[in-house]
Amino acid sequence: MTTTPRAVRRNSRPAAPPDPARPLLPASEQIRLLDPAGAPLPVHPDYPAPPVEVLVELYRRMVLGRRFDLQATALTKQGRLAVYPSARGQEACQVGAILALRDDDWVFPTYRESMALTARGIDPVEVLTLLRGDWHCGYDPAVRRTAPQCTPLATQCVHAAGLAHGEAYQGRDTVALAFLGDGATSEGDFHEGVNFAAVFKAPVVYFVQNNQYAISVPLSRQTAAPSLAYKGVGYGVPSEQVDGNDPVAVLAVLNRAVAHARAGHGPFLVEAHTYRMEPHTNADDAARYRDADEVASWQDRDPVVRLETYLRDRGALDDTTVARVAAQAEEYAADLRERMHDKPTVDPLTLFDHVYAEPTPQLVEQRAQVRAELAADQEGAG
Amino acid sequence: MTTTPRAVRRNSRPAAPPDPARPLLPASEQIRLLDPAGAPLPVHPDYPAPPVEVLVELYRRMVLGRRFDLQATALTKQGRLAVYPSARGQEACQVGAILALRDDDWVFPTYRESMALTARGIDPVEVLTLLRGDWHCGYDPAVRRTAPQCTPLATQCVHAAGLAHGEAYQGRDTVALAFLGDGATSEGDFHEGVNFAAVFKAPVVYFVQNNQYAISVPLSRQTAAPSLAYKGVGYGVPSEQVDGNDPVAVLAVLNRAVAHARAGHGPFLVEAHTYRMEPHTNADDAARYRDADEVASWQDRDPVVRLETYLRDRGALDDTTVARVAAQAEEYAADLRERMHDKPTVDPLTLFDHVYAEPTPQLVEQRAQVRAELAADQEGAG
Amino acid sequence: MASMTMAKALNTALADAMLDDDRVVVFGEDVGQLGGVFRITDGLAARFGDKRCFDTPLAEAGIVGFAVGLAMSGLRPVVEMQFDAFGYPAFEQIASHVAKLRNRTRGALTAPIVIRIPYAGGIGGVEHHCDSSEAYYAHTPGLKVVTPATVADAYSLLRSAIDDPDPVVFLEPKKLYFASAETQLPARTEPFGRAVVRHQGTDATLVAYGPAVPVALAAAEAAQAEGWNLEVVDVRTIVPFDDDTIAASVRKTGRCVVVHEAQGFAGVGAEIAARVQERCFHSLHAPVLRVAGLDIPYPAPMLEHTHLPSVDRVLDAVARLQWDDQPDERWVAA
Amino acid sequence: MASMTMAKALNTALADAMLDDDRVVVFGEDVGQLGGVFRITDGLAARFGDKRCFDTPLAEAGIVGFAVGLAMSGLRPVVEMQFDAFGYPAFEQIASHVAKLRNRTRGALTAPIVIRIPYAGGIGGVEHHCDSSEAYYAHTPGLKVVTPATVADAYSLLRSAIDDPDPVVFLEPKKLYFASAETQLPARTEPFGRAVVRHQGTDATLVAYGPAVPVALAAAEAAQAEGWNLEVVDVRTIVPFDDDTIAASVRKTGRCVVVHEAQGFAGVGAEIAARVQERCFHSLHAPVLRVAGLDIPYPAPMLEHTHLPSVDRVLDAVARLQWDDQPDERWVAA
Ligand SMILES: Cc1ncc(C[n+]2csc(CCOP(=O)(O)OP(=O)(O)O)c2C)c(N)n1
Ligand SMILES: Cc1ncc(C[n+]2csc(CCOP(=O)(O)OP(=O)(O)O)c2C)c(N)n1
Ligand SMILES: [Mg+2]
Ligand SMILES: [Mg+2]
Repeated sequence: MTTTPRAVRRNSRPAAPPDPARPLLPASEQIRLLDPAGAPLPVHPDYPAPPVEVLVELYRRMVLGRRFDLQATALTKQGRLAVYPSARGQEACQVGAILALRDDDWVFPTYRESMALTARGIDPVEVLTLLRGDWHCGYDPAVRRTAPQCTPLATQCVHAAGLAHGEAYQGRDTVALAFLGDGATSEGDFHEGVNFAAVFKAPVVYFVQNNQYAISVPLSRQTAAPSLAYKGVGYGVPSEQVDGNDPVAVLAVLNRAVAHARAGHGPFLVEAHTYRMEPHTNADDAARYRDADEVASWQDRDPVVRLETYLRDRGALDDTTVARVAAQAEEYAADLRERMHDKPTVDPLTLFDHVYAEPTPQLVEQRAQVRAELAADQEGAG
Repeated sequence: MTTTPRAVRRNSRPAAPPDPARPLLPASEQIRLLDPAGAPLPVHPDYPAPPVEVLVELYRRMVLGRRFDLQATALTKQGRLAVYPSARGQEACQVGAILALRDDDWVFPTYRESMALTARGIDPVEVLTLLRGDWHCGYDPAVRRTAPQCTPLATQCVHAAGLAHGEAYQGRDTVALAFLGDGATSEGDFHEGVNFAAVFKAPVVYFVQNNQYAISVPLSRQTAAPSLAYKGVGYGVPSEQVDGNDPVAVLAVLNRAVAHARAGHGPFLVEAHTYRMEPHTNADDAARYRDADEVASWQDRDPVVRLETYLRDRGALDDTTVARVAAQAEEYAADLRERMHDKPTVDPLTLFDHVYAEPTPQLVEQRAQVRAELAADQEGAG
Repeated sequence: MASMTMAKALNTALADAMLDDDRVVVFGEDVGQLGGVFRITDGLAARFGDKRCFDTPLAEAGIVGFAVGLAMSGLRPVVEMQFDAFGYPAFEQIASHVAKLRNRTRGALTAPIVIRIPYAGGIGGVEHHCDSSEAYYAHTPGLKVVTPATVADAYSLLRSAIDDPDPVVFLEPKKLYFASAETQLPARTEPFGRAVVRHQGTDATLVAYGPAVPVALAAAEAAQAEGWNLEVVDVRTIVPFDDDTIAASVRKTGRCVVVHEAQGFAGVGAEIAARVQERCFHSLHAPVLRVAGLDIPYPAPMLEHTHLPSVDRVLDAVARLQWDDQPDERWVAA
Repeated sequence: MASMTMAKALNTALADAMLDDDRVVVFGEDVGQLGGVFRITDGLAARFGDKRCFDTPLAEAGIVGFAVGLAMSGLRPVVEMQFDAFGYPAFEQIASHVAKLRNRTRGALTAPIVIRIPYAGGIGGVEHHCDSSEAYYAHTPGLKVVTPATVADAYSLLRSAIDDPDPVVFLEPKKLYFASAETQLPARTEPFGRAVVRHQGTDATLVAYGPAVPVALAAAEAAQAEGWNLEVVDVRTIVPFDDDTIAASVRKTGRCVVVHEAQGFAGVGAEIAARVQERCFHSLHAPVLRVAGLDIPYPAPMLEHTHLPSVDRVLDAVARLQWDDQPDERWVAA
């Protein structure tokens, strides 16, 4: 029915110019520098392996992190924590991210990043304050350059963009790293945050730990994309996907991402394919939505074992060091156990201290009322 | 410092499999079937030109649309409309989208889609109700299968996903087309809407009219992406970019997008590069943010002229038809002028009629009060 | 009659509604295979198929906006916001679309959507998991706002919500999910727009809703020891609001305390107090007082008991109802 | 003294604040080169550079969340939501982050952010452009909520807001933008937390804020003809709220009508009425009445005058303040 004029048929279309998207797209397969058993793969031209002493330190903190995580789960069973979202299995991501940063860089963690926070050197008791329930944030975020653990999903993506832009605006070369999960990428705030960072060329690394589930919801319900890393190009943001259980690759890719951001090239998006070995939190029943086989299959890619194998094979780790690290981890856990033993006391009147810099007259009134109630209670009790 | 074991060096990395993103990415250049002057370009293998009789109808409705748009602007100057956001220059997009759809498909327009609505055959007076200010939506959206014009930017992207999924769920092969602007792509609801559509494989065409500005804000402040069409791949949604002032290409690309959606392959994202010849609305002062040269340069790509040239060159349009269409347009405008002459009367008590199916006791009370006030006013006046 | 939790009653209401009406679809985060983090949708996906009860991508504006679209196609969406503060990302969709669709289109399109929200505190939840967000919705014309306090109401009000031609924000008091009562389902209690006297009394009226109702009832119990005979009214549906039942009670008792968990300032309690004093001015022997959450962000678990209205705090308010006061002399002179 | 519009006063306040404090940055949609759709940021980009006053991508949660991050880096962001209903997409960022950052971190991080919102109606705007959204913010602990009614206050309150260590939702009554008054800048009026008596009177108190203040003043004017001498109090800062000034006025007059544009149900007027009757119970000769917007979505331009509080509606309410009524006999018997 359509008739095409002859002149047209004769012409041929000009060759397309190189696709501007190419440099932004991730590799079509996960970057991997170790095989699942921990044997090294061929050198990757874009991702040189980090120095071995850094990898040993990565190993050390991963072991400590895992021990901390187990301890926190145990504390939950003993009723010392209200709730605990374990990150067991994600040690490479959580610790790798911290090692890719300077101490004066900023971290934007979620509720799941307890291991990242301990790897950052934050007192584990302060890390657990939120989950123990004595206050919302236990550490000093300004001093630790670590935002309070974020619960409203993906909202931190925008904060990271703002912080990074603010730092750059003030002439500082700070990088911000925002952690998020696979589920959180579906939220509008992820979109807005990455886009703001891209438009303002803010030095942010968006680090998606794709642990395959958002509570019970599998990745296939979050996205139809070939992989989450393909979201970057839509913002003009270079992206990469990495085997999140390969500690060497995670650190290598994040090193590049951080360097990119620090050099003023704007944000970088990294997706790490990993797995949450435990339920979403201790309150979750993972048997309802995934089977033991799946969990077991990831056990074979354990990031701690993998790194240990690699370092041993390279002669960078021996029984003595492994034992020393294990002992350190035990000590760390024992200290935590000890210090978490007693329920902390919190003065109810502090509820009024930080709503505003100065309490409003209404809060002054309410404070007086609560004070009177407490006094009456004590009298009643006394 | 990094030492790489020998074994590794010897291996070479396996060849990467074909990139799964490839089929989702847009062409790196806008699809164009006519050159700026209206001469046909070589046939495009993926985008056959629509039948010529459809193109003549496209031309007719574009001429009517433009005349309507001019009339609406004139009505604003005369104070008959509170405000009018002109779409002059975007006729190919607005009318092309409608011609790509069946009457029983659903359209999700924004405030700027007046020409699309008239092209859909909706009474122009009803199209202008929102802007005249007698009610929020003048037409019957259920009958016209056209959502009320959406002002909160990008929110309609999610509605379209839901509607399309609901139709498919009920066994109907309806397609939903959601209009949005370049600015709206920055909103979280765009992200969430496209993602929902992708995950549920809902038959939606997201049609971005990238007219280069969101009010005063140029595209460079909305995105750092090579083009907005690159957002699709991050959702697993195939995408295309098209010259939005090439009516033949717009219709060809949208035809493919609609066919894709109708065939059950899920959503499709189309970005049309176009230009808003007028200020954002009559209340805007575009001289504050763009210069006359820029506007003039787009004048040369006028979609109506371009299509007319093409159709004349093909012998599908002659002076008689052109004159007949022009006369139709004048008649259309005159009728609109006439019917918009009188200020409509709206009964204030209708304010209470549609808040709920049945008014709450509180509304019944307030209604009685207003009724009493109106009676008192009349008495006072009488 | 069997003992049943509110959670089970809600779950049964959803199942019964799905059975009765093909158009009902249930979706949200984790509501499918997991059955919801509170198990309110437990078994629905298995029973009705994963097309009628399904998980969505993790995006609340998406969930609510998707419901708007589904409603436009003729379905009856029931969606879950996983926790109160996670309804906030959907606020624009709720306030600008769900609430207004009928009005914008003069009834041509409607949004018979139920937005279920586990809300309020008392369960030791971490921040953002314990907000009482009812006032945001109650202040938004076009929404109905409902919150059950009993097991039977949980069932019946949810059925009514799903049947309702208008959007309903259905607020489920988390701390009552696992409270149980002897209940025979399908129970049908009073319709929307009717408050219910849960405890008869003569001396003062306690007006409460949702999680505050058990507190008010406990206070009424405790007050008996102090010689006060308190009436307790359960509001049930904040919108539409039942002025008659509440005003009748206050006219009878002459005194009123409103109790809710949400921070007091500009809360629903303010509306109730304002309405009561408007309607019962000459019957009031004392100002209408409010016992509400403090005007602070919801506290960490270890401090929530200080924040929440307690029996003691309610009794303190009752004690302040000017039992001995003389009226203003200007009154007497008038 | 020169005649000056509120728009100009706000613009000058921004410029002066930027001049005084390097940390102040201004951003939002169209606030840069265009100077904002209401021209409140006119000239700032040219004067202070497009790094200090700039346009962002079109995303309100993004704008507010970006401000949170900038504040964490030590800056003082002043952002604009282009219209009231377009603040809703940012609701989660506002309620869960801006309002709570200080409290969550025990003051280690703060959010001294000003969120400017042109709000309310009366300008013939289409839907979603005329909402009175103050109650949503006022109900959220951690936010301050301010709305000027005079040109001098516009300047002074905005300066105070920018200087304030806490987040301020700064609501600018659109319909007053181009109202002008003789004003000498830099004017400094009363600080946050102080209501101001704008018209002295003895018979009844009208409490109003923002766009309702001129209505209340006009009503006071008109009332004189009917022999009523009305006092008008301008609330100015809804949070923190000035109980003392308002209670003092009502204790003096014995009668009170609260006036605002927002829909009445669970609005700020309810809070004011509840507070006034709590504090002034024995001084009140009549219930506190409210004149508010109807409980409907904001109407289309041609019907907005029916919705909005008018002088007549205020006078009707004043007339209903039971000037002749006898008190309840139980009162007299007490
Ligand atoms: C805005 C918002 N919606 C819902 C929730 C409830 N919620 C907490 S964690 C979670 C799943 C998150 O999944 P993902 O982003 O993949 O992170 P992961 O827990 O797997 O680390 C959900 C739905 C929330 N915290 N915030
Ligand atoms: C959520 C929201 N924020 C802000 C606005 C105000 N506003 C109306 S149109 C507009 C620009 C939209 O630009 P674009 O999406 O490119 O569409 P165009 O007007 O160019 O067709 C803005 C900011 C709005 N309507 N909704
Ligand atoms: Mg996950
Ligand atoms: Mg545009």
